[in-house]
Amino acid sequence: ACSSKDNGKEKPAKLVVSTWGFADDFFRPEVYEPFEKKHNVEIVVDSGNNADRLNKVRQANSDVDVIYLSDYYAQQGIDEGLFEKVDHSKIPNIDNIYDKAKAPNGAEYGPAYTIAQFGIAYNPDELSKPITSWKDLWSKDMAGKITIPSITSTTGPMFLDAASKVSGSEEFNEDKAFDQMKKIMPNAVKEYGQTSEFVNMFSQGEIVAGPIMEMYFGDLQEAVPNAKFISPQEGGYAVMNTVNIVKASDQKELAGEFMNYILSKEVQGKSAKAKVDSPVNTEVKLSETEAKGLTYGDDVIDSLRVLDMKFVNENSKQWIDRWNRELTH
Amino acid sequence: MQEKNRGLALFTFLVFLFLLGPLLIISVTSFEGGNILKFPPEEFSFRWYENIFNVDMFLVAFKTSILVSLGGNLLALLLGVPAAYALSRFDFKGKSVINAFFVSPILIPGIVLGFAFLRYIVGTYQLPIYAALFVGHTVIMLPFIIRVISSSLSNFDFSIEEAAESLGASKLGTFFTVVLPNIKSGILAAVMIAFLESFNNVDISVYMTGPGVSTFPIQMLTYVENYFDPTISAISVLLMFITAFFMFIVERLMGLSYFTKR
Amino acid sequence: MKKRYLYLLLLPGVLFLTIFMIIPILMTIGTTFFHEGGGFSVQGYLDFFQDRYFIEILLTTLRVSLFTTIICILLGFPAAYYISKLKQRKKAIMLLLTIFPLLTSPVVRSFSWMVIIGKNGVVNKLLMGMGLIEKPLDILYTPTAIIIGLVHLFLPLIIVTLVGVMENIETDLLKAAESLGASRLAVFSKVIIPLSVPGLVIGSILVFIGSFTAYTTPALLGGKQRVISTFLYQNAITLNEWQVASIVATIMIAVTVLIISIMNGLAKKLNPKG
Amino acid sequence: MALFTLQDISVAYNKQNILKDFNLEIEKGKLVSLLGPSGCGKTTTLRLIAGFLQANEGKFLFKEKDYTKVPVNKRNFGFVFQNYALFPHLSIFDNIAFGLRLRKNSKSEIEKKVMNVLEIVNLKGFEKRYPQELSGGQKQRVAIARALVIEPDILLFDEPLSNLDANLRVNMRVEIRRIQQELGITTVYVSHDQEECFSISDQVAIMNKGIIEQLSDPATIYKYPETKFVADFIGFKNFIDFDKRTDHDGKIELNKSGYSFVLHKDPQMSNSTGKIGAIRPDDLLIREKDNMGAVQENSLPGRVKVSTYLGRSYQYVVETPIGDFTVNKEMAESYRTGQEIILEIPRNQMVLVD
Amino acid sequence: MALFTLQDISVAYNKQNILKDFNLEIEKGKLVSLLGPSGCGKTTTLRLIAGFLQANEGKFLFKEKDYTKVPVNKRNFGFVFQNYALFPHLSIFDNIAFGLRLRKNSKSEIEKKVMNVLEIVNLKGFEKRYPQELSGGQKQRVAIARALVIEPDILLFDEPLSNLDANLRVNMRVEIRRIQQELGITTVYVSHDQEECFSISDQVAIMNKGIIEQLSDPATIYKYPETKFVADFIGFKNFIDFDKRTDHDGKIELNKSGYSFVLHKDPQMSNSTGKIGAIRPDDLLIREKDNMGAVQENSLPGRVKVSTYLGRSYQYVVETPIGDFTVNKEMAESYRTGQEIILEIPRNQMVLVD
Ligand SMILES: Nc1ncnc2c1ncn2[C@@H]1O[C@H](COP(=O)(O)OP(=O)(O)OP(=O)(O)O)[C@@H](O)[C@H]1O
Ligand SMILES: Nc1ncnc2c1ncn2[C@@H]1O[C@H](COP(=O)(O)OP(=O)(O)OP(=O)(O)O)[C@@H](O)[C@H]1O
Ligand SMILES: NCCCCNCCCN
Ligand SMILES: [Mg+2]
Ligand SMILES: [Mg+2]
Repeated sequence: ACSSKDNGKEKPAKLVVSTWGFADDFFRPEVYEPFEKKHNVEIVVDSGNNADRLNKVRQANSDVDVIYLSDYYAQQGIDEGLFEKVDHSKIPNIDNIYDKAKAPNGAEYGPAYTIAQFGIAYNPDELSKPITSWKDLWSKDMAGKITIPSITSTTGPMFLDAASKVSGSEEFNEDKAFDQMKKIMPNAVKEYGQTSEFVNMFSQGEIVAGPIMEMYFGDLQEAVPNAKFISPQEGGYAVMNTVNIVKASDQKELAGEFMNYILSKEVQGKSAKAKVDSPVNTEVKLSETEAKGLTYGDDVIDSLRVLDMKFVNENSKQWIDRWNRELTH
Repeated sequence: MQEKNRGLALFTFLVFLFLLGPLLIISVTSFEGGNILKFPPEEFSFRWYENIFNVDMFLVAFKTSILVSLGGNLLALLLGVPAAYALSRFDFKGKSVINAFFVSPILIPGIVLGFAFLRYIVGTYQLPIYAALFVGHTVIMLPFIIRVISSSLSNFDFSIEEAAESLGASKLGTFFTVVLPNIKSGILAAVMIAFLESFNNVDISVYMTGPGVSTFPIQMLTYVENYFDPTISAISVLLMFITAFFMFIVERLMGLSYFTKR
Repeated sequence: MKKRYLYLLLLPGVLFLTIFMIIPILMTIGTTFFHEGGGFSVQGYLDFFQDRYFIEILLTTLRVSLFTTIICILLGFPAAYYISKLKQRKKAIMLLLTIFPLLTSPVVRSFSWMVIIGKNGVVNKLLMGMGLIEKPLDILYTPTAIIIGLVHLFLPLIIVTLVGVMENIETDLLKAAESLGASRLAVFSKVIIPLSVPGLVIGSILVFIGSFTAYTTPALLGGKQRVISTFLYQNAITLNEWQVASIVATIMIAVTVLIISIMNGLAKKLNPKG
Repeated sequence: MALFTLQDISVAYNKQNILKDFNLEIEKGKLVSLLGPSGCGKTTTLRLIAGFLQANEGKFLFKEKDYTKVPVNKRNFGFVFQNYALFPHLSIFDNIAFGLRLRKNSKSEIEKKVMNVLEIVNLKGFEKRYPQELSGGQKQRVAIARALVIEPDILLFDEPLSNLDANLRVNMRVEIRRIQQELGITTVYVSHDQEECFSISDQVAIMNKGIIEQLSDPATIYKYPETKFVADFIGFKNFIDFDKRTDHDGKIELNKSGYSFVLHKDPQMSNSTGKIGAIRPDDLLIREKDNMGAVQENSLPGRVKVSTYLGRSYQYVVETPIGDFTVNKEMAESYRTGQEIILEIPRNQMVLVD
Repeated sequence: MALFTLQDISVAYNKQNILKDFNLEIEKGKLVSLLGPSGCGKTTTLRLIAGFLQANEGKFLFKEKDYTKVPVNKRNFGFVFQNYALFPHLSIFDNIAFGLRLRKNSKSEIEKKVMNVLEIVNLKGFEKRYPQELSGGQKQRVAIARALVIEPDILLFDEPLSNLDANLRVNMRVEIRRIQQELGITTVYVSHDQEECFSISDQVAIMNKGIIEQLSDPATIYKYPETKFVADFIGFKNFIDFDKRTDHDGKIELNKSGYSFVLHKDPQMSNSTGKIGAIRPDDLLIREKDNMGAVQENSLPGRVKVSTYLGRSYQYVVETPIGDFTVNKEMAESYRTGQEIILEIPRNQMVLVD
């Protein structure tokens, strides 16, 4: 992230962006290059999954300036004091995004630049009646026919929360949630750690239903054209991907600019139209076809449940432990 | 082969069916036209092969991986072959300790090894990320090189080495002219195993990649975390082709026997 | 004279490993024996061994690894022997075919196994087609599936290693054994196996450790069953609990060392001069 | 009746014939030696009998049954390898016990038999060692012990004593012969040592380039070689290609370049029609030139060209008008190089071969 | 002046002494044989000279320089291995050319030298083969060729002809001797074949359990063994442990169980003080029992116990009042087992050893 000044001739500054490596062929020309030109900066990408990238930042010897993480991992970074506080007044575009997206991990830290819905996908051809509720996954008919997210994946805690709901508890109740989870285990052939596993199982007929993020639904339809995605009647969950500035960064100013830039109508619109990310900027307007497969529209966003990541993070260790002991035999 | 080996031949055939059958399925899926890895495939196309070359990070990471795996392999050979030789040729006190010492890198779960590397090689020793990656891969290749080569030296008739020396060959010369040619396939096995171990490695590389520096399998993992298309099938097939092509070149230049003891 | 050569040959490797592996690992492991405060303690380890859950996944993993190793030997040994007896050209081709599977990503490989042993997979379709079974067999997402996947992963390793060793066995020894009345099986068990012990040992060690620490294959082909590396991975990566992860790792190392010394002991019995 | 028979056997490596139309019949309990120059196919013949090698053509009969395709381990034939082929991973005891264990002998039986055979090969006290810790000759003896101990139907020896010193060689061959006869084990024995072959064998086969040139009892071969090759091989170093042969009653007259020689006509030699005379260096007589002008019957004038000390005797190369002759002479009288001498061919020591 | 010297050498394997206080000095251009029973340390001695083995004690001097620690490849000594040790991955040509290539000979030179030495060992036409495709004897000859071709300073032969037939053996040993003398290559030669050792050597060392019992020129060893071991080893099979020895002028009188014997006192034997008489089977005389009651001087009554055919001669084991004797007798007259005979010890054929 430091600008090197050898050879007398000034080289452009370097901004290191840590991200998933998803849709690089879109981001590079459509997002990074315009920014590079405008700010005479070179954007270098460090790609990988949430956990691995966060670990490298933890070890404090990476050059990362800006880091994309799901809210669950962002919270860990925040709790460990790895990220710089963000002055929202310096990020004017924040004002234009959904309220839910403004401060997923608290007002002092980075916003979500996209929100995805976590709901249920299923294959109606293999089921006698349609799925409408989280509860339906507990049905006896589903024995050996579904998969559920692993507790260590981003959506794992969300599903645990759904279990708590299904158990009848209004507030999250850990014990009830786990009792309910025990009941669903005979239905699950396995837990999935990566969405690709879900997609593979679904397309090969190993499973006929399961909880999954909406952004992957298009892929499921490729394999099973009749597949359906629903927001369960109890409500889907909001998976929020955030941006944060790393404390060790020496390009905080520029990082702020970048954060503002990716929330802009222009960038948000482009990525929505390319079906890369669902927009959070409310100024972005999409036609019905453009919105297909995206989590879009005030109603949808409003209906989504949001987990308190601080609470999740404080409890995740215990949840994982209980999950391991009580559910995996 | 005589008839008495027929049972064995059949057995071997079945083993290879087991080994290669899945590859056939993978190859078939790589030609799927749709966006999803599927079997049996429904359409036919080459688009996922094209896709490999459209993904920038694959190309860069592939180069890095090849450099690191080959370079590390070379360094591991330089360090490991002398050690393997010493361990097979001489009897000395503490040999079993040294033996255990050299296999120790494979005893340690990769994640932990990677973490330790990140903390000390990148952290404390302050090695640049590229160098650290290189060193880390050498460490994990070394045990394969040493153990595989020394096991192939275990039935070696060392008297021909004395013969070579008495004819005027130096120790080093003897090694290159009479030992090496007779354990070629052992060396080859070692190099292949080590290369693949390094080339496919995820656990360690994951910690030793950084901005702009990443390895091929890491990029593949990253890719499959986000896409479900047959690109990785196509990559697998392509890798097999590259290997086959490389072997073909070697065979043209030196004959396939290059890979085996006479 | 001899001594000097010995040191010269061993020193570079020993130094390299010491600096770049032993020291980092010892420092990492070392931390598991200290309290947060700083005093020496083995409490972390005691906790683990009193935990039924942990013991259970340890045993499961051991079982899977041992089965994998045994199956790899049973399949790999005869195949390696067959290959080692082939003429050069054929042998080279076979060796090549052996390593091909190693070039495929674990993800696609497990996909292909899903296609083979899955509910709608080739095996089940075949068996149902022949009327041997009514309902599809549950193979995928069981420990059996993990073992199949691991065998597929590691079989090439053991074959390639064994071929290297077997090539150097003098054929007259086999003939001598036959002339003394040894059947092919006896030649195999009494001469070839003992003389292949060095390769067998290293091959088995590689397979065993590989299976014991494997993450991706159990994660993809296994069902809800945990293996020890999943546990380690959760602690290290997801929970950032390096203290716990290092303890688990240390236990894993201890277990592998134990298993390896048992294997070495067996090997000594088979071939005292190996 | 033959215990086993090789019938019209042909063997080829890389299309090059090693044995061609090879026939050999051996009776039960007999010891037959194969004797012949390096590379003539002796080892090949043994390997064929053992079953290590499949003939391209021909049959192998054992007890009148076709054994051509019977696998090695079903044959119960013992083989002593030219290069020992000891199991490097087994101690000497275990090497020898190998065959017994396969035959399910009891532990005490094995112990007894192994110790007994170790005694025979003079290696008591070595049972715990490993092959790598033995000298060449010691290894060879272990190889013999290993084959003997299983009391095989046929014993095949490939130069089993080649690395032993003279004393041990004699002891071992006496032992081998004793055991062979006691147990009545039919044996094929390859050795390049003629004395060994002659002393140990019931029959000797002289091989040349993949065929048997002569197969007879040792005394016959020794005395009446039938071909020039055989004669040469068993020590008839001197050959005279006579111009003329005239058979008389009881004797044969031979001429060469004006010199004439007379031979006793031996009944066993009567079939021979050859006119190449062959005589051993030991059988030629040499004496100082007596100053008589004429040379006596069966004698030739000569001059000592080379003289070599052989331990027991001196060897002279003598130049004569009809060629050079090699003569051995016990030490007592020694001739100088260059000395003129008289060479005599005794009447009953020369054979005629084709 | 000695070309090389082994000085007070000790060698041990696993703390067991194989050579102890071993001394040997060899002059330039000489060929010295080591002869001794299996396992006595011959190969060990050669390996020591070659540098494959480091002595626990003692020095190795070459041209008066301390060579004890000079590495093998700097010694330029040729070694012919007992087990050949051919390079399995190289053709016969390349095996032989190996040393020449290291010596940077030109291609044409190599071609010439290799072909030349192949001619000598009688293996022309085999240059393209690989070791696995040769017979035992052929391999052995390649091993010899490989060592010869580099014209080494010292040639070390470990039973180089053990797998060759008699003819080839003689030819090869003549060749080895010729080349050795022509090029003046100092040579140490291990063989168990006495005739070979005697015919080829300038000096013969008889070894026993890691020491040299006697080192002399062949004729001396042959005629005047100094110890019972040496005598036995070189064929003095019959020993009489006399009760009494009385030295007279020019003769020695010996007594055993009432029988008395007289020996010529040979000047070379004058140092000997032993009273064990030793005589070769070939030197004993045997004749039919003449019906005289008394036995003549140097004679013993006896009875044929065993009779063996040896090709050239018959061997009899004769039972006498002072023990069994082994006697060889040319074929002509043959005695039956059980026959009573008279055994005579010629006056000048017995030696006395310690
Ligand atoms: N590696 C070893 N370990 C233990 N003892 C050994 C070893 N090598 C040789 N010996 C012993 O050393 C002694 C001398 O061996 P050496 O090979 O020199 O005998 P040799 O005279 O060449 O015999 P041969 O004529 O049988 O070849 C033998 O008794 C042998 O058993
Ligand atoms: N694998 C092979 N390929 C080609 N030729 C071979 C092979 N093995 C043996 N030969 C040839 O076959 C011939 C006979 O070999 P064999 O081993 O039977 O000879 P031998 O009579 O035992 O000789 P020796 O006394 O030297 O051991 C030799 O000329 C040899 O070169
Ligand atoms: N052996 C460890 C392999 C690590 C694979 N990473 C998977 C990432 C899951 N989120
Ligand atoms: Mg042979
Ligand atoms: Mg020896």
